Amino acid sequence: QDVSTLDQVKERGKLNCGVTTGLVGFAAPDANGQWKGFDVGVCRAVAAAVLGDANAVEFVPTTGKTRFTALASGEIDMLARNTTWTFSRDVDLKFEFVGINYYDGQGFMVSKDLGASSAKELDGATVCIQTGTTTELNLADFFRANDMSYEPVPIETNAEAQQQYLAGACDVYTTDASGLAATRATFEDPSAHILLPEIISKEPLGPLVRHGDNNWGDIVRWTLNALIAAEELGVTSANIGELGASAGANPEVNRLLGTEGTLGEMLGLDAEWAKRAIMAGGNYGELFAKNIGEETPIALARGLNAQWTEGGLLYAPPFR
Amino acid sequence: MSSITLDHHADRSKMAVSDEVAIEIRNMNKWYGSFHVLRDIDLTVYQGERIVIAGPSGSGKSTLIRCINRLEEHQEGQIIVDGTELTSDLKNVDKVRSEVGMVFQHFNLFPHLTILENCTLAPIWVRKEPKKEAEERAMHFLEKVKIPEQAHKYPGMLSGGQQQRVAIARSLCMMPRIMLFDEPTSALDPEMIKEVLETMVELAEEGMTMLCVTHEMGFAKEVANRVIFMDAGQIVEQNEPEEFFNNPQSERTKLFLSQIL
Amino acid sequence: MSSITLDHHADRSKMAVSDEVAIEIRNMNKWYGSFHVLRDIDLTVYQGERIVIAGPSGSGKSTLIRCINRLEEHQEGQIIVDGTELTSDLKNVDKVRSEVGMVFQHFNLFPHLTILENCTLAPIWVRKEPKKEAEERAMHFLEKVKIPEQAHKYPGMLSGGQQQRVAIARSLCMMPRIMLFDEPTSALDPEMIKEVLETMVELAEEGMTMLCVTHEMGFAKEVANRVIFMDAGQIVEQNEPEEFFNNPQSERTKLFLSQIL
Amino acid sequence: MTDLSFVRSDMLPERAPPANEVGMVKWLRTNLFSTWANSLLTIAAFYVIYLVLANVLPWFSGGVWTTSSLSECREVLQGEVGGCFSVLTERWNQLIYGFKYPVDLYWRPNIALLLLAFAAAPVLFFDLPRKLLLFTAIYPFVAYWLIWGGPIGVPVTAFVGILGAYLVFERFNAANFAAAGLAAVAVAFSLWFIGGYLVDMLASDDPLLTPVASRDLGGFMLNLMLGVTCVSLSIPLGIALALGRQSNLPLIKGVCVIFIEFIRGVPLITLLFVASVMLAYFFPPDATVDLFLRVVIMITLFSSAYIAEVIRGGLAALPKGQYEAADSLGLDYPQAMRFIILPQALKISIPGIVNVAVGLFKDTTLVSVISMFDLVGMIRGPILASQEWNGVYWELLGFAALLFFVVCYGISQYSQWLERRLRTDHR
Amino acid sequence: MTSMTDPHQGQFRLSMLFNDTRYRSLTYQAIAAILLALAIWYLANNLVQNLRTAGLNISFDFLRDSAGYDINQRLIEYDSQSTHARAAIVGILNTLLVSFLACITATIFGVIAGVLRLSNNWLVSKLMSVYVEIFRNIPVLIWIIIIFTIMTAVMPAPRAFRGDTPEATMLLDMFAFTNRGVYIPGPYFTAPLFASAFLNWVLVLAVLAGSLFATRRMARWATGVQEQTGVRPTTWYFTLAMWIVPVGLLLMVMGLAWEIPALKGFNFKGGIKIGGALIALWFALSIYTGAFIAENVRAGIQAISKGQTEAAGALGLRPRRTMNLVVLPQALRVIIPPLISHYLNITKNSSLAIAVGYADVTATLGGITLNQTGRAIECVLLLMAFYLTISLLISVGMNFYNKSVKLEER
Ligand SMILES: Nc1ncnc2c1ncn2[C@@H]1O[C@H](COP(=O)(O)OP(=O)(O)OP(=O)(O)O)[C@@H](O)[C@H]1O
Ligand SMILES: Nc1ncnc2c1ncn2[C@@H]1O[C@H](COP(=O)(O)OP(=O)(O)OP(=O)(O)O)[C@@H](O)[C@H]1O
Ligand SMILES: [Mg+2]
Ligand SMILES: [Mg+2]
Repeated sequence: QDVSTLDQVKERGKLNCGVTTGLVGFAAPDANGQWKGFDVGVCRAVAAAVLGDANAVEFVPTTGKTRFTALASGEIDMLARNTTWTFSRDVDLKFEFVGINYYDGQGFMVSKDLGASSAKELDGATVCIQTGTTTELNLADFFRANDMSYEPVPIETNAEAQQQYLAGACDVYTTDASGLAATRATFEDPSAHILLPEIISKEPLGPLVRHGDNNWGDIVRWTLNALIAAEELGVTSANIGELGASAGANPEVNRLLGTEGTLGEMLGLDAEWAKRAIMAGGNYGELFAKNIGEETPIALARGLNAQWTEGGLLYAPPFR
Repeated sequence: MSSITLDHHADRSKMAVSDEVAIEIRNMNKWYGSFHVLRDIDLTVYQGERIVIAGPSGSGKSTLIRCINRLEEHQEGQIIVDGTELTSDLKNVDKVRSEVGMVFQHFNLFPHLTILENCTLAPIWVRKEPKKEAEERAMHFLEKVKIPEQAHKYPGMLSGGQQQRVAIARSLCMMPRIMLFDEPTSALDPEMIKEVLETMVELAEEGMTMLCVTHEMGFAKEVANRVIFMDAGQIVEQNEPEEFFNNPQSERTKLFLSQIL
Repeated sequence: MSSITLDHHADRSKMAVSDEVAIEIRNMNKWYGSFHVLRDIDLTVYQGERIVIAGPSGSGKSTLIRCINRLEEHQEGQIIVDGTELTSDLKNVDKVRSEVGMVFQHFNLFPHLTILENCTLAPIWVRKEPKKEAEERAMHFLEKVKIPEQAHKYPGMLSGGQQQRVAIARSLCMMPRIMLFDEPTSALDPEMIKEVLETMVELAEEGMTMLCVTHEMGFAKEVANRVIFMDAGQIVEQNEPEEFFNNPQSERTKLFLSQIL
Repeated sequence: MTDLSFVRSDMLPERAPPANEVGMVKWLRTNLFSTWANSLLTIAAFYVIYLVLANVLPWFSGGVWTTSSLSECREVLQGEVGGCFSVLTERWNQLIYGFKYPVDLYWRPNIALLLLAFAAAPVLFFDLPRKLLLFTAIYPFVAYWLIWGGPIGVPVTAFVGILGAYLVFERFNAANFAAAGLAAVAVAFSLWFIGGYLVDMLASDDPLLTPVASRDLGGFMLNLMLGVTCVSLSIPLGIALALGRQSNLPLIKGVCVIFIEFIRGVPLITLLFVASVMLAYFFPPDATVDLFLRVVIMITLFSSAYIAEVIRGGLAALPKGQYEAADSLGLDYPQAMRFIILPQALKISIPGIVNVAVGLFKDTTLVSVISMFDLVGMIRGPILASQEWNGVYWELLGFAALLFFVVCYGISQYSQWLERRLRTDHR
Repeated sequence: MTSMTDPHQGQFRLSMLFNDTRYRSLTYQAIAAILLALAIWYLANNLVQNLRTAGLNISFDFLRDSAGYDINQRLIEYDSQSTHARAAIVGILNTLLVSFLACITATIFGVIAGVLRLSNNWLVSKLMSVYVEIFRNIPVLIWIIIIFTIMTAVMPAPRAFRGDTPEATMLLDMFAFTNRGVYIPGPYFTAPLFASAFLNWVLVLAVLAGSLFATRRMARWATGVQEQTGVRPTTWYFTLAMWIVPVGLLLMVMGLAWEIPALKGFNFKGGIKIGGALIALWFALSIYTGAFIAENVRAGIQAISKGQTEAAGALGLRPRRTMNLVVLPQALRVIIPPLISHYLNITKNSSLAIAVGYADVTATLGGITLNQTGRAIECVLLLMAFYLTISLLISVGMNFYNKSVKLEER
């Protein structure tokens, strides 16, 4: 890479961030065309850290098919879309997953009156799949492993898959559990549908960048970590002004917020980068609660996505 | 209007006219929509007669002869061809059509069939003749129109005059007793006109009943035994050619002849 | 072949022939593929000469005059027009073409341009003349061919004879020193032929060097000062018109003249 | 044999036809009930029409236009038959402009559309004064500025560049075509280069028209824009390809033939895949070309191949004499093409080009497959998937069908009219 | 041939590169070649650079990897362990299947509509014009979506067939129309002659081919008789018998039976399933292209001048004979070339299968395989190569046909 991504972004004054074409709670434009959602929050945090403006983001909707090309060709600077971290994507497609912002797994949604209570009862079912993720493969493996048969109905977009499912053209809708929850939330009568308990795969979703520009990778990685660490350290968008005004008691908070040490400088940013990132949409917990948490229609529990201190898997490396 | 002199002079004495009636048209009227195109046509054609129909454009000449083999329907009056009245009964129409041959201005040969196939198509499918017989007769008539050597070519490869002669041979293959010609030469170059007219003269000499719409007054003088002059959908004057040309009666005929000769 | 008598008699005495060479063709050969269409053509045309080229169809007349302004390429020998040799050098070709005007059998007017535009297009774009000047000269030549009043019509609205006269005017507007005519009248009706020939006679009287492929022997007799007879790609005979018509030398010429006159 | 002579003394007047030969009865008899098979067909046809009307009319007349979701709609209808057209009223803006074009800027594309009518008129109706073509020439720049907004310098620079190139070309064309062409290209690029600088320098922070990103375009507007842009860009390219295909230079001819046959051999959608997943690899690493532009490139290439074939037909229809006459007058190739051949060939080709344009306009819906939100994309994506309108199929799809039908039918009627006119034209 | 034309042969001047016809074409081609090479080099260079910075390479090895996904519509054996290459072939076969079916039905629709459009029944001909205009002027994608969406939304789901008072019932207890597709009885043999079902069907086909051969022979015999005697013997009942009896006997011997689809578990089982996506795509392509074909057929028939029919009529040929012997043979020459290009269009438009989830080659190779492997360039190249091959084959066939039917002209 001749010119570093960071310089490009700075010069452009905008961060090009790849998102999905629309998945409520994660990334979707609202009625005013403003992008909202959990993945969007990550984009905004990076933009705030790098450019100082959480709104200096150009959201590029990508499909399962276009996302990797968009990233590889430089059309987007980072991809914050429910993209599963897999070996081949990391190694063969030459991308760098900078962390995990959501621990997901593939699940099944069925209509209540189907009477199924376990995925093991789905032998012979017709399954709507949203293509373009690892979904098809997991599904094939799961049914194969359990010696069951099924009829796959591959569909490009979530919107259409949902439509097919509601019309009864398939018995089951499968995609990442978070997506299922988000989809179910938009139904007229969400309670008529249930998510089956089986989670058939590990789907660590996280933002990714291209191989080759490690500095840029570091910026995105540590912005994400800053959001996670902030929650762990109790830094919220409410108290950050106060905490960031001057060095406080907790040295790690100080280093995070730039009142102590030169972490920002090492990244090639200024001292307040993390502060701005957190202020953009709040820390990880705030983002989660605002976009997909239990208060929202999507109503996802923290589960695996709780801090390690609370039995979850979120574990930000130390800021030092 | 150019007037062609034919090398082969018709010997009018050879051409007999019998008393038998070939076509009888009584009080026939025809409308296109509300346009009265043929008005009170009365016409009796005898076996062996050679009638030339003349008249200004749009006077209904074509329509008249097309009525005779029911390419057009008439609405009032009667048309009786060889004793069969043309009604909407398809049997009768078929019968009449097999008695009456027609030659069009634009030949209307079938371009996808060879000359020979053009000539044998109808005999085989309409008259149910064995192919061999049909072909033999077709060759006979092609010889008569002097193009037997073209039998295996396609119409597109022939000159206009040759095509028209094929069209005549094609009609003859159905052994009609009456032949209708609708301006058979008007789409041709002068030399070709001659070829075709000579073929028609030969036919006339053999005693074929012929109705011919044409502007070739030379032909009319030489071959016809009656000239019918039509105007505005009616027969205005009819007479023997000598009389007709030398001594026209009606004003309209005079005017027409003055323009055309 | 009809022979038209012209009202306007050419006054041959007026037409001087200078000693200057206008076109020189030496030992020229041309093939179409492997078909040898022009064989060893040797021809010198002097300034002011009016040459008529005659010959049976397919003898290479058109090809010959098309070679002279390089609409066709020759393969052997030399063609020198007004001192410029025709080679594959485009400069020379351009030079020759601006010296030589050509009138085609089918006029080839540009149907989307008015008569005036037809006449000014080449002067403006090839000779780089100011539009005004070009138009003035165009009107001058249109008057000469007697149709100035049609200047703003489109070719499609003119009769064939008028169109051919426009074509002549269009060529003249380029002020050529030599005019080539390829059967300029053969696509016309007899009355129109007369119009066009008269225009050509006038041109001849002004001393224009002319090569004309034509079957109008009347024109040849009256205007040409040399008749060239071609057959099978070669010049078989050339002579002054009187001699040529009254006393042809070669057998072929005799045969040809017997057919055409 | 009786005496043959007969002379009519008084001419017969025209008579009215017998009663059953005119009027309603005759019409019905010949057109609907001429044979029993025909009568059966008629009855069947009436039944089909009845079925369609019986289903559509109540659905249409009972339609609801004012609710804000399907469930409200169902409440209003209370089981009666009726369409829920309120989706059209409620989502009107999204259907027409996409969901991201700023609402307060809708007037801009509206004006652009209106101006389009004026710009297209002199091209489509060649009776109109040729002067109007001037407006057609500046229209693209105006339209660009209106739709995308941003500093006015951009379209102005583009225009100045092209204008400069044109002037230079005209100036030197007479001397040498190739040199003039090169000079024109050089002038255009240098003007653009300078202009680019000036624009950057002068650009104020809030330009007269707020800039709108191309990925904010959507809805039917996107279809129209893609259609108009691609057709007008592909005409020059198509001409070049057609001329190339006629060329006697084997290399150029070969390249054109391969290009045309290649493009015509693959479905548009694979070309769109190329645009969306492959083309990015062919641009320089640091230049990112936005999806709209990439799609425009691919659709333009696509339609230019088809237009080239149409124009080739027009060129072939010209008699050889026209080329020869031009040659014999000393016009060189570019001049002959420009003044003699192309004006005629293009005129003959217009109906064909219009047909390609209709096909292309219909094909712009395919961009929904690569996740652009055109009219179909809007319906399939955001609207049908939204909680309020999940399940409103007939109304939405019917609306899309209607919009396309109106436009395409209009254009194809125009092309038929044109064909008739060209046929009777003096030639 | 020695050239005496050019005395300046030796003196080559630079200006001759542009002014001399012999060199000029070379010059221009050289310039074009250079420009072309530059353009290609530029694109290729970008590609190489981009791939290098992305650390990727172009390789088709992925085709040998196992695909890992399932396909519901397949004509050959395939499961998730098969290779990507096989998945692509399944897709290709599906493309060919839907194109083939759509070509047949589109032709039927088109011919019927085209002929009816010329009917002298005013109402019917107007109705057909409406059909043609409506379908021609609305994008095929919209038709595909309309038909598919309506099908899934309006047809009953399989579970509607369940229960004591089901909302939906099977037609004749044999056919089930659901929003997942249509289930029809599937034939099988109770006393097969071969172990493999495939061979049994081959046998049936062989017998049918025999019948075809026999009827051909009989037609030829009838023609012979007609040529001899002029009268064509009536043969249609022999023909019918030849078609029905042998195959009927064979089926009886092998004990043909029908497997009736029945609702088991989530879906109907047994019989033959014609998937909803296939039906929607098939129907949409047929009815859309049918409108274009109708126009062709009409134009083709109208191109045969009225004079031809009149001449045939004047010779005494009945209308049906006129149609068969005079009009159709000529009209077909006009109709078939555009018809074939419509077939090509069907094949190309079938790539829209992706909009309804039908697993054609665009959906497998250009869809899931591309997604899974990220091999965008390779997949798209293969996809284009496939369509190009098809279209080249078709145009070769078309040229062949055009040559063979060209009318001999003077
Ligand atoms: N199918 C038709 N419908 C309506 N009017 C018709 C039709 N055919 C002919 N006519 C009209 O009937 C009149 C007689 O036509 P017809 O062709 O018989 O004239 P004609 O005497 O043969 O003229 P021509 O010498 O030009 O062939 C003309 O006025 C013509 O316009
Ligand atoms: N482009 C061509 N390719 C091959 N052969 C050609 C070509 N043009 C003409 N010929 C052949 O060259 C011969 C001479 O043609 P040319 O047109 O010069 O004859 P012509 O004397 O002008 O005849 P006409 O009086 O019929 O115009 C003819 O046999 C013709 O078939
Ligand atoms: Mg007539
Ligand atoms: Mg000639």
